[in-house]
Amino acid sequence: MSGFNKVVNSYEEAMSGLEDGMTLIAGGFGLCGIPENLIKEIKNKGTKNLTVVSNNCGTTNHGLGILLHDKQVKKMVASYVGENEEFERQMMSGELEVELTPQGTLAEKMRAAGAGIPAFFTATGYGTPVAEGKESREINGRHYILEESIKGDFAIVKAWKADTYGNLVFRKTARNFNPMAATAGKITVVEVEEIVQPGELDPDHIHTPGIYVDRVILGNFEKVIEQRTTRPSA
Amino acid sequence: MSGFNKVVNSYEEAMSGLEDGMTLIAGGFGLCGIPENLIKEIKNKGTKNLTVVSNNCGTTNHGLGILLHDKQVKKMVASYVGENEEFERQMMSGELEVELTPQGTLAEKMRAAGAGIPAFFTATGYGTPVAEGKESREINGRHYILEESIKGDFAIVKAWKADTYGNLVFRKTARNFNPMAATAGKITVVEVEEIVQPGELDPDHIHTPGIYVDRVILGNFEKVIEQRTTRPSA
Amino acid sequence: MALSREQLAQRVAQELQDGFYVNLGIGIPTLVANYVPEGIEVMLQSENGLLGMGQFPTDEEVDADLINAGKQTVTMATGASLFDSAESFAMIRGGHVDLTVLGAFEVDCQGNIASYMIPGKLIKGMGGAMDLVAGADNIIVTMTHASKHGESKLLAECTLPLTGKGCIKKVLTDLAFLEIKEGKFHLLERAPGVSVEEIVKLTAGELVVPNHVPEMQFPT
Amino acid sequence: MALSREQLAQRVAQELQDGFYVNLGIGIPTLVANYVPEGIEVMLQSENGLLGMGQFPTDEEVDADLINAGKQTVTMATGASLFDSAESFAMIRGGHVDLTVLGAFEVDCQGNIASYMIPGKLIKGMGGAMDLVAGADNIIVTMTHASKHGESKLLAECTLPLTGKGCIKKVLTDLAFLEIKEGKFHLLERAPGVSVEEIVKLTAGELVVPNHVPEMQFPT
Repeated sequence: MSGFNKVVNSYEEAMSGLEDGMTLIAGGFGLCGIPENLIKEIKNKGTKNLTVVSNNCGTTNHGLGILLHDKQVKKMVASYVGENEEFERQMMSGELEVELTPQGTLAEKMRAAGAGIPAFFTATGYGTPVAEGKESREINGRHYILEESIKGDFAIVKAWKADTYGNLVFRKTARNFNPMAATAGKITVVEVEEIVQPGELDPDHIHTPGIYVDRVILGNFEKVIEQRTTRPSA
Repeated sequence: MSGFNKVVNSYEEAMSGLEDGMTLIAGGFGLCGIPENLIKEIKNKGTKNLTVVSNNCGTTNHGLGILLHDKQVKKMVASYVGENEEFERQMMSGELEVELTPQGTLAEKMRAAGAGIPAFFTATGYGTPVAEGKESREINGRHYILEESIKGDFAIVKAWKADTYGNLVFRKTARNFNPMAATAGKITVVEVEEIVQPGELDPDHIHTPGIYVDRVILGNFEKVIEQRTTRPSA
Repeated sequence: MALSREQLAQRVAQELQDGFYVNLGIGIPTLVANYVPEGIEVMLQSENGLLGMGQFPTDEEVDADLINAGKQTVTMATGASLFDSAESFAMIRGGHVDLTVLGAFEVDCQGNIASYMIPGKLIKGMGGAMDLVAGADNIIVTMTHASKHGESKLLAECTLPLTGKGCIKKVLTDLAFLEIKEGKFHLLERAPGVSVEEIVKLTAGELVVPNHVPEMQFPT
Repeated sequence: MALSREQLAQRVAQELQDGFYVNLGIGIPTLVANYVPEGIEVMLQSENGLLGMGQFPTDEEVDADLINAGKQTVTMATGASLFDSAESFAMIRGGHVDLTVLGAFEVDCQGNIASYMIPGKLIKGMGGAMDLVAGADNIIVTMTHASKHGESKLLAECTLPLTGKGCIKKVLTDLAFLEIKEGKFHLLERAPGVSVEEIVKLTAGELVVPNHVPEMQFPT
């Protein structure tokens, strides 16, 4: 078996090594492009005191939201609380520590972690509560704040297809935070809809090279839609 | 004609607005993936005192190297001088100002410019001549230096295919610096091997969205190979 | 008469230019897409990773992998491109989007905007709004001019936590279209049938009123 | 006998492990690819934007759009991926490459390396070398132990402009394999037939020599 074969066959194996108190980075935007079954495995494992970094915390009953029920999450780093009542409730009551982070800053913090950039300046958040406690600086007449990268002990990612070497392809807007999350985990686990052989993905179309990926597992996805909005058929 | 149609039909139009003293960012690695005819047009225009930002300065007779002959370049920002005698000669004699910049830092400076990030920390170059005059800082026990982004008045880019909206697809290692260069120009001009209609490129396979692109021109490429290295046929 | 949601969207749409890349926030801004003027093409940027957002899908077209920033199912327009969130906000932060339209709780005459939380009451989170207001040069804020209780939302200084500082130049309310410059609101247009006096009364921040304030024009 | 270029490559190849992502610099490091041990698979990263570099092309396969960091025409191995330079150096700077092999003019016992210019004489430029030495944890420098005139290149302190500071831990020369730690060179192995005395004589930086220094082993 090749040293590059990343495929694992059980969710237990996929999430092995995740321990209480770790930082978990998760791809997905709302319920779109989330590693559904990796999240369920974390619920089953009952891992506690997690710091979870993800744009949203799912909804009350789906995605990362299911980790809130049993208080598995100590701290949430996210840009958006809306549309998840349990998240909002735990935040308002102080049960859950929340670091609200602008969406673009969050994406860039993950990318920076993967790219060996410990900190970067951005105008986003200057003069707002996000800037509190952070260095600010004027550069060429504009104001910026210094944001630090954010690395995870684990990253959980959802891709459309992977080859056994862990090269990934995403589909439509299910890509979102997943490529950055994949680079930011000390251990990166990817759940996919299809696993193909090396050479089957066009090298020019690979979104995430396998070098960032440690484990790949084939999953079945429910793909819950939050806001099903349609127009009449013609 | 759509407001998004970026196609121009002459090199004169493609490079119109380029003036003496401007900063020009160019894609390409060696002679691979270079906008050959945009460079020739700059030679023909005779624009002077340019600051050129590119990984290499071509070779003595090809690519950006042809701008050195008539002393069109005042300053070169590049990572590599080797394999271009005229570049090395002008640098050693002091005729040409050169800012040697590590390759990864150069790529990131271009990306940062396009992404609205004015500066970032990197370990690359710490303790070396590259760090001179730059802020350094210890973060989590490692030493980093602060590098600033680099924006161009013009960016010249070579892509494989474009649609008329300026969505770009690159081919193999001819991609290199081109996607970052495309984001870093106030005006971005792209020379391509093929122009297709909007909708013909798979949205999931587009490397550079048209929002970064101002002008697209269809070119004929010579594609000079610097080091043709082969193995015997079987 | 105060503008309806549709009229707000219609007035914003008049600011569109052919070839504009536009980011429309959740709510009223989203409606702007319905009123793009004849002969003008714009491309809609959805910050979750889509440039060239199309109309809502038919039942048959619904795709869970294709949503907008409001988590609604959408389609792609011809010439669309898909990308990750870092690339999406590179576009936004890097100033490549030509026009951003978003809502707010409050704005003030320093160009500050508050839109993401009301301490003790409501925490939605800023989502992409902080990046959008910091990155765009051309922003239109759409909002109601005052609360139901008649409290102005156009203030001398925002009372709520800020989304962005000194970044707003144009505000369209249900009563007026205003510009912010040199630390003051400047009244540009009033909603049909709304008097200058009413606008003055409901604007808490310093307001400059020219001699003639035209009514907004809507196609009939 | 000093190691040949091929032997240097062979010795480095013994450090490869199954599943390693490896960046090989221009020159001798490139040769390492020819000596990957049986039963081991590695993927070669080429910093101009290719992971999974294959062998040189046949005449028919030559593609001007597919080159390596040395600007040589190459092919892709099965499972290769292509990407831009920012992504390539994200991999490198972010520490995702398992092993980096590159050449040098000088190293010193503080782990400093000089490899990109000789003031007044030669300016090649650093290319990707500064990023590679700053980003990698596991680096092997391959170089000649001394100049033709017998001047050591393993110094107490580099004399040339640095490529990286405090980042080198392993050095393979034509005479010896050494580790750098705690401000000293530590002799691990000697080239076949080369005496410890000769290595000591040609090492200017402080050198720790254990009682027994094994000879390098090469397959016959």
